[in-house]
Amino acid sequence: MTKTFTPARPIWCAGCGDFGVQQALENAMKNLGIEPHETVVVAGIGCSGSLQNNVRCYGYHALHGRVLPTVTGAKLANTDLTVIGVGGDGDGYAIGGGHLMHTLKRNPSVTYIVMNNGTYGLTKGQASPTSPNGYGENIEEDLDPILLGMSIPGSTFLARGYTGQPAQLLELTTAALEHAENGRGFAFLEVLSPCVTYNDTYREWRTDVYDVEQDPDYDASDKVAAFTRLMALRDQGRLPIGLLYRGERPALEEAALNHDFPPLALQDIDPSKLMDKYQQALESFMR
Amino acid sequence: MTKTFTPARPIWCAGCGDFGVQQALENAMKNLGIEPHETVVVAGIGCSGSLQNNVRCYGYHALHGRVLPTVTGAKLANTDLTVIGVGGDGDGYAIGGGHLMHTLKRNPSVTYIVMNNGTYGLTKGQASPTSPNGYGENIEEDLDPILLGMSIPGSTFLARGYTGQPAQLLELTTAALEHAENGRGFAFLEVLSPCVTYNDTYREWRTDVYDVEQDPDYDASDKVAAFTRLMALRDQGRLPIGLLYRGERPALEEAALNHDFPPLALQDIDPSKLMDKYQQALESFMR
Amino acid sequence: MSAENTQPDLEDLNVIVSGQGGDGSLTVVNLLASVLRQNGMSVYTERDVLSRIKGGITAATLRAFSGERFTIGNHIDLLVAFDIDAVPKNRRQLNKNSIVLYDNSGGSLPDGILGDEIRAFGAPLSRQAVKTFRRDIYKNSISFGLIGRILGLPDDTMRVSFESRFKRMGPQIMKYNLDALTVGLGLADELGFVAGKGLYRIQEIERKPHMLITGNEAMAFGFSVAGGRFYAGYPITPSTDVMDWLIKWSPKFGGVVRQAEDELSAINMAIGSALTGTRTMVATCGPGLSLMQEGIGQLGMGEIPLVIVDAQRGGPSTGMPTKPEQSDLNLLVFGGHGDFPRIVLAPGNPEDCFYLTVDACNLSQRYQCPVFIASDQALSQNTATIDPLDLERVVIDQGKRLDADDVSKLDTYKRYLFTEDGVSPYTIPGTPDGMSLVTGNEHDEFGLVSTDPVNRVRMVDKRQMKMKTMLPELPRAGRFGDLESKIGIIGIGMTFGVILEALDTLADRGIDAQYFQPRTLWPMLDETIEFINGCDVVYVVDLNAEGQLAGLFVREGADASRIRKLLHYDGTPIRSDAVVEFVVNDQTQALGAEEVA
Amino acid sequence: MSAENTQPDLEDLNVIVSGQGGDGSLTVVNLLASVLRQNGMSVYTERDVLSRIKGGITAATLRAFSGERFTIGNHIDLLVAFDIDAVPKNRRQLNKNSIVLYDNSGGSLPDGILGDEIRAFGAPLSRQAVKTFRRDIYKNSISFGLIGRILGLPDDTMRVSFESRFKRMGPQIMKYNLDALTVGLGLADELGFVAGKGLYRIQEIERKPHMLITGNEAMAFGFSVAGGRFYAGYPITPSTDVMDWLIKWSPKFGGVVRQAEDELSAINMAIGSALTGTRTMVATCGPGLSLMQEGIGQLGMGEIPLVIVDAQRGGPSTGMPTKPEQSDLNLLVFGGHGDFPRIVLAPGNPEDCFYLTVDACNLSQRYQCPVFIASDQALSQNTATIDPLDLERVVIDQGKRLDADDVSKLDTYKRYLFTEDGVSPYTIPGTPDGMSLVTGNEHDEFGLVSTDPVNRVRMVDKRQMKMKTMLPELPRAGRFGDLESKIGIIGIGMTFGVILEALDTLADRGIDAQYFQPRTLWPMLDETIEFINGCDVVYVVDLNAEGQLAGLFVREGADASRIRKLLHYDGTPIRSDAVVEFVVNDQTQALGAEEVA
Ligand SMILES: Cc1ncc(C[n+]2csc(CCOP(=O)(O)OP(=O)(O)O)c2C)c(N)n1
Ligand SMILES: Cc1ncc(C[n+]2csc(CCOP(=O)(O)OP(=O)(O)O)c2C)c(N)n1
Ligand code: SF4
Ligand code: SF4
Ligand SMILES: [Mg+2]
Ligand SMILES: [Mg+2]
Repeated sequence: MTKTFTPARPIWCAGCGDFGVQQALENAMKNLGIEPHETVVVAGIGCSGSLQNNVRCYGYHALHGRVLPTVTGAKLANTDLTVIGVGGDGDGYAIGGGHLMHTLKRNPSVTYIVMNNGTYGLTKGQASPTSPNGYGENIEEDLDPILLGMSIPGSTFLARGYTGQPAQLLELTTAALEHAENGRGFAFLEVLSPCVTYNDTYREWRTDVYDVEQDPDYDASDKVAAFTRLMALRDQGRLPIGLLYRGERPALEEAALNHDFPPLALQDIDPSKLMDKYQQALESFMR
Repeated sequence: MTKTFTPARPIWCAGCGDFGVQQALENAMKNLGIEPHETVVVAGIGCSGSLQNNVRCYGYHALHGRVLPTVTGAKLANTDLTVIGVGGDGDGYAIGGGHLMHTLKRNPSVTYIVMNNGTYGLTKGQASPTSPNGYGENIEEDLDPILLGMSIPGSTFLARGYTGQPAQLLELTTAALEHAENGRGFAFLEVLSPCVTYNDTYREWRTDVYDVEQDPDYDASDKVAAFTRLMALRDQGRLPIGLLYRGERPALEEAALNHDFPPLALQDIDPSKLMDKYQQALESFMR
Repeated sequence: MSAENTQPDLEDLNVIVSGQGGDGSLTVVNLLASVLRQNGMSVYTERDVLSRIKGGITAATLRAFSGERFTIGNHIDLLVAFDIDAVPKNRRQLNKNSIVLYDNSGGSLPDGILGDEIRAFGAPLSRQAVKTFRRDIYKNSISFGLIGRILGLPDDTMRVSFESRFKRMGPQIMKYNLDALTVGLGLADELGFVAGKGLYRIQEIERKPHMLITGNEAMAFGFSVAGGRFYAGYPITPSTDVMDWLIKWSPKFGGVVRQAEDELSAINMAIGSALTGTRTMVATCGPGLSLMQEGIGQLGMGEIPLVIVDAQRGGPSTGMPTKPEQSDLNLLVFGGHGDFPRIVLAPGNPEDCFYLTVDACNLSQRYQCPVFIASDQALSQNTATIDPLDLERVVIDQGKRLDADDVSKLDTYKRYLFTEDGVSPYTIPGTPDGMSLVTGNEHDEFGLVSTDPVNRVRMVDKRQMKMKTMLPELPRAGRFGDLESKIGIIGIGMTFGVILEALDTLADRGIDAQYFQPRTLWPMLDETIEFINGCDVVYVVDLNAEGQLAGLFVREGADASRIRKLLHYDGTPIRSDAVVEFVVNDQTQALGAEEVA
Repeated sequence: MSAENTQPDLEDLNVIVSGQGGDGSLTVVNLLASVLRQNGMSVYTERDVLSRIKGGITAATLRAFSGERFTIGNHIDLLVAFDIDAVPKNRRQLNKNSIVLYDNSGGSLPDGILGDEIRAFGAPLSRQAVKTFRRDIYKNSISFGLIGRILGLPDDTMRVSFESRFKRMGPQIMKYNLDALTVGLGLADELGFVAGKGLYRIQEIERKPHMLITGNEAMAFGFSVAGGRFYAGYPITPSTDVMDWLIKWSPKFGGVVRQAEDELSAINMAIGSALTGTRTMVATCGPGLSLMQEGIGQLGMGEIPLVIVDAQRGGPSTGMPTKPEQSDLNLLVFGGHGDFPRIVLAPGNPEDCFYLTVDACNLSQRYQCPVFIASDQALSQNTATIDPLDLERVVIDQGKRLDADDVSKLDTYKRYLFTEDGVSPYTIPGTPDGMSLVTGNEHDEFGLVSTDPVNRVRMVDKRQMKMKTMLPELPRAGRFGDLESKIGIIGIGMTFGVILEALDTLADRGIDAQYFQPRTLWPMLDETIEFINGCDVVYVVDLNAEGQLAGLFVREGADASRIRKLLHYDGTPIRSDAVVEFVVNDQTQALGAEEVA
């Protein structure tokens, strides 16, 4: 077997939640039999944005905040690939916030895992969009990206996990990957992944999380009901986890591509293959 | 009186909704007695982004999509000013989408009026984030920025008007300006403003709009109830107009500024004025 | 030529149609272009619009000629004005032989607007349109009757071309337009423009097959034939036509076009696609290019291939969205923070646009770096007649791509392998055992983050080395005129056609110059510096205020004392007379100086 | 000096403390710095960290000296290694007089890692810390006992400084740390480092008042004293400290700091603030600068004043976030599409940072354009000792600002009035009858959109004119060394201190050179080109791979044949021996060549 890069040892602080995210991802991939060489992990910039170095598959370290356009492009260009985006809350909700909104709207069949630690870990603890009012210099209310996702028509999979509950996290990660693998669209999984160095929320979150999967009344297929419940939980200071919404909508690649052709990346682009069509285009200029 | 620029004649196509938006804005300003020289209108890029040229006050033509950071900076720098952002749906929801989310979250006391025509007017009719699925090449569901606003903690004023209902539009514009003038935070007013050239929706919208102010059951002070109702109306193909949500949260400038000082722009910055404090800072380096 | 027929053959005709935005000037010009093409002429058209949808004086200009020209001429033979304001606005381009036809529905042309020599004719175009058809827009077809008669087009030819043009729009519209043409012919009669007595003798020449195409279309087409399959864009004038053409055609070739939410998204979608090995392109202009700077640096560091079209417009900032300029050159060459390799190509006409885009696709994958195509509003949007493109010339070269077989033969696969030529072999995702890490951080050969100083230097050198090894393969300059002359002219993009015409005029006026058209701007080729330093004087036609093109040359070793900068940045397309005048003045001064010495 | 005391006075000491990220190397260095400062020494500290929070070998280096130096020395006197890996990593900087102190808790230093001459001592720092205090981090304070003894610090001095340092942290922590110090002194006894028998004779010199400050802090402070009141930023190494300092201090001056959601937002918030007349600044580095390009062009076109700090780091793209480089120069000078005026200043030490930031604030409002401050990671983050800044020197000049009174005296107020110097008077919103339109589109004098070619040329020329009229006011170069010498050296930013030290060494080695420190990079000043063309040879210390600084000079008229580029881009801070070696080699070769000829 040809030797390629040896996955790196994680560079996270001992106790960082991101270890758990990586583990869940690797296990979910294994369980689903997703081939490493058919997988691309696209990571943002941040502590979280080093996960791709640690996993055996194709990896790409994107620009800060640009995970989502990148995975969208990669998926459209080669629908045979399993495309997974990972990154931090700063990466995904601050600088990348606009892309999140538009990717939810577009619904490409990719998985996106945000390691939400409510801080900018790598740049040493500034407030992120999910930092609570009062964290450091922060004077803004914390954003709930799942609520945001509920407000975007087109969103099809919204979930939240917690690294303190690894079994559920594995399930959610698996479900997210499956959603995307099955061409059902964009699987957005936020993981509460504490930063022990700058925002050690393990204790808080342990008591704050609220597992909707334990709640028989929670209906993850009804956006309005889910939104209502999530808002109520928020008011109670609870952090809902579990599969929070799943819906149906044609995936982007379904609607966008010409399915008479193989995936773009795999087409034989020798001009002779399509010479008649090129000729037709040429003639359109001759009229 | 010193002569300054003569407001331009609008360059919009005859029948463009933006005429109505301008009129409402000018009248609202007049009604509220807002002084032109204490007002800055910051406009985006697009057909809508020429409004500032037509109004007598300070005007700034921002970069495409950057109206909201600009007005935030202007307001923080001089809280004495009335700061009004205007722009299009492409400007505000596509390239500017991330800023919208964060400005709602921040809640600066500025007014933001989006002339939503469901298209990119100035660049000749491409789909915008609010274009319906099927408009031109569009294969995405249309975004509802008001719903988005509901999902953002910190939002305090969400309204939608329609140029086909000018009386209400004037009221809503007035209410938005008042919200900001009274330091209650960010007043977001989306106006359905048809583009007669590329997306002539006058007829459609006339029947689709649903005035919540006529609905005694509509509670604009309850986010969850409002969200629920708006989602239901959306399913019915209706376009809710009126004051859709109003809430309370400290405005950004309240929380961010040191109120022992006058507005930043009006401070006397001669170093002698604060020499003791500068000296103190200097000494902090001498320890 | 018989005595009674003093009409010359039509050899070079310049017509401008101007009015309020929305008046349909472009329609008239397009119609005229298609008629004249039927008659075997080459045509070149230009539009002058405003960054607004309706209103303001806009214009469309057509040049028809029997040879090959890629520019509008220095003066206008016929000005058609749908709005009286269009007359003074275009006066500068008229000369004593010019004819003005204007819509006098709103009144006659005030005295003194035109010199006495210029013949001006008023006709109630709009009034007739509204009266007869209840729609102002029919003034276009009405005007056409007058225009045809003035030029000498047989009435039948006009009718036939109307029929073929409006066929697709249904019988009703066809009828109205033919009727409008008849109204126009009637007005022509009234004004004494009799059939067969026009300005020119228009003969049916045999029509050679040719294409009428813009630079934007040619780039989009070239990209497609070169196997380009993913295009991400965000609308911006004057680049949007690239997207428009691809939206229409790319799916037929199996490709896809995505309109992103902004340029940051566009270039990062493009990066995602490029990572899969798919040939990918974006097109934009200044504001978008500025927003893409971070992505461009990422291409450099990550060694990711991408073709980036910049259809330059008046800057800085939002500037003048519809006006031609070449003031992004510095940004193209020096943009992005840090040092990284890049290629900047500069086509001069649509044919060049096509083939250079093909080259760009190949170079981007061979050298795994961003390849820019520096166009400008005029080159991108003006239509020109070119010989049919030779699709057989298109050869695909994806560089050092490894497939599964290749990989299986390796002991170790390293995405950023140190090699002598600086180019590392690459796999695409999906290739078994070809896993790699691609990153914008400094990295080791495997793509793992590294700040080791020794590795750092080797990696930087490896990337910079590509700029050297690519040199022999980069597109060479076009050379025109008297190749022995010590008087050189340099210009790129839209100035190509302008300088070629200037060469002819200069030759007529006794100055034999040569034109060097650099087709690779960066890395700077030796041939360019050698050309400059081998001339006595080189006129650099620089469509910007700062002399950006000349600045590049000097930085790279050109002798500044030989360079004269012709800076043009008023937002109008430069014409050949500006070049001629500049050269002649300078040469005369030089002569003068010599005589004194 | 008595016979029994062979200890030299402490004149120049370089100590590196290195370990795993999180080991607290910086704490030890800071403590040492404060002790040595108490003893009247000047200090300079540098940190070498990785772009990760914990782990990997990082280091902090301290230089203490009796004179003035703005760089770390060429070799290290004492290496303190908390991790054995830190020893080989720093070996290159050791020489035969160096001492190594390492933590042997995990085992002894393998043989052969160091040359025989170098004295290495192991002590169980971590083991002792965990044993005694149950927390590894106390190894810092333990090590300090050893370090102090090695250097010759009296035990009492150490204790006193511990007391003052830990006072604020409560009695418990103070006690633990003092105990740890005692443990360290015990270990020192075991190793034979006896009190009073250290390397140096450390005398209490009279302590002159001075500041210990980084470039980032100095820029933030300069901005504040110059009346800067609005700062918008987005965290990015190595610029974040600017924001951190301002978060702490600016509110006390009535100012505000906003952390934006990204750099696009940051620069546009800044624009919003600047439009109100508030003095405004942003700080970032490469990736952020790339993202700000569109905003920067807007400043140019709209004539909006803003100060932009670029703390350059290893590029391109994400590059090497914590490493110094100067490879954004091209982007600073040529970034943004289109032609527009800008100023690029280049400070060389924290004092320079302070005063040039004040200048930047004034220039930005006088000339209504972006003013960049080109810093680099080392200049921005290293701490240096400087004389107390003279706050009285700070003078505010807001340029042609009109208040209500001024406006009322005008017939007409035009925001973009054509003036001879290119600078138009401006009002701020709130001024009655001072209404204006500010725009990124080309515009007429009132700010109304215009594409009129005549207006266009005048507007471009007006803006470009500012680049001329500002010339006399731009900060002039620093000149050092033998001002008659025909051997020149040029460098900016962190190379300031390096070149100054190199000058001394070169002089010692018989080469008298002069150092020209350009403090204005753009527009290029005549003095710079004249300096280069007046020398026989000029060594340009260019911290990038492409020779960006040299390229600028050549473009602007410098004779390329006189320039030798010393390119340094391995991510390490350059040291003076690299400069010395480069110059000496080149001079020797030149001499050799002359001898042959
Ligand atoms: C354009 C740009 N701006 C800023 C940075 C600096 N930066 C690196 S990581 C980061 C934020 C990290 O926060 P988050 O995404 O939450 O990741 P975490 O470290 O918490 O996992 C920032 C601002 C950058 N790399 N690029
Ligand atoms: C960075 C950048 N990208 C693209 C453009 C081109 N552009 C101008 S206006 C516009 C969209 C206009 O749409 P919208 O905001 O809805 O305004 P409307 O014209 O419909 O009022 C675009 C894409 C630009 N000016 N700047
Ligand atoms: S700083 Fe926080 S987010 Fe980063 S590795 Fe450490 S614990 Fe994890
Ligand atoms: S194109 Fe549409 S949006 Fe623009 S001015 Fe005309 S009607 Fe209004
Ligand atoms: Mg985070
Ligand atoms: Mg719109």
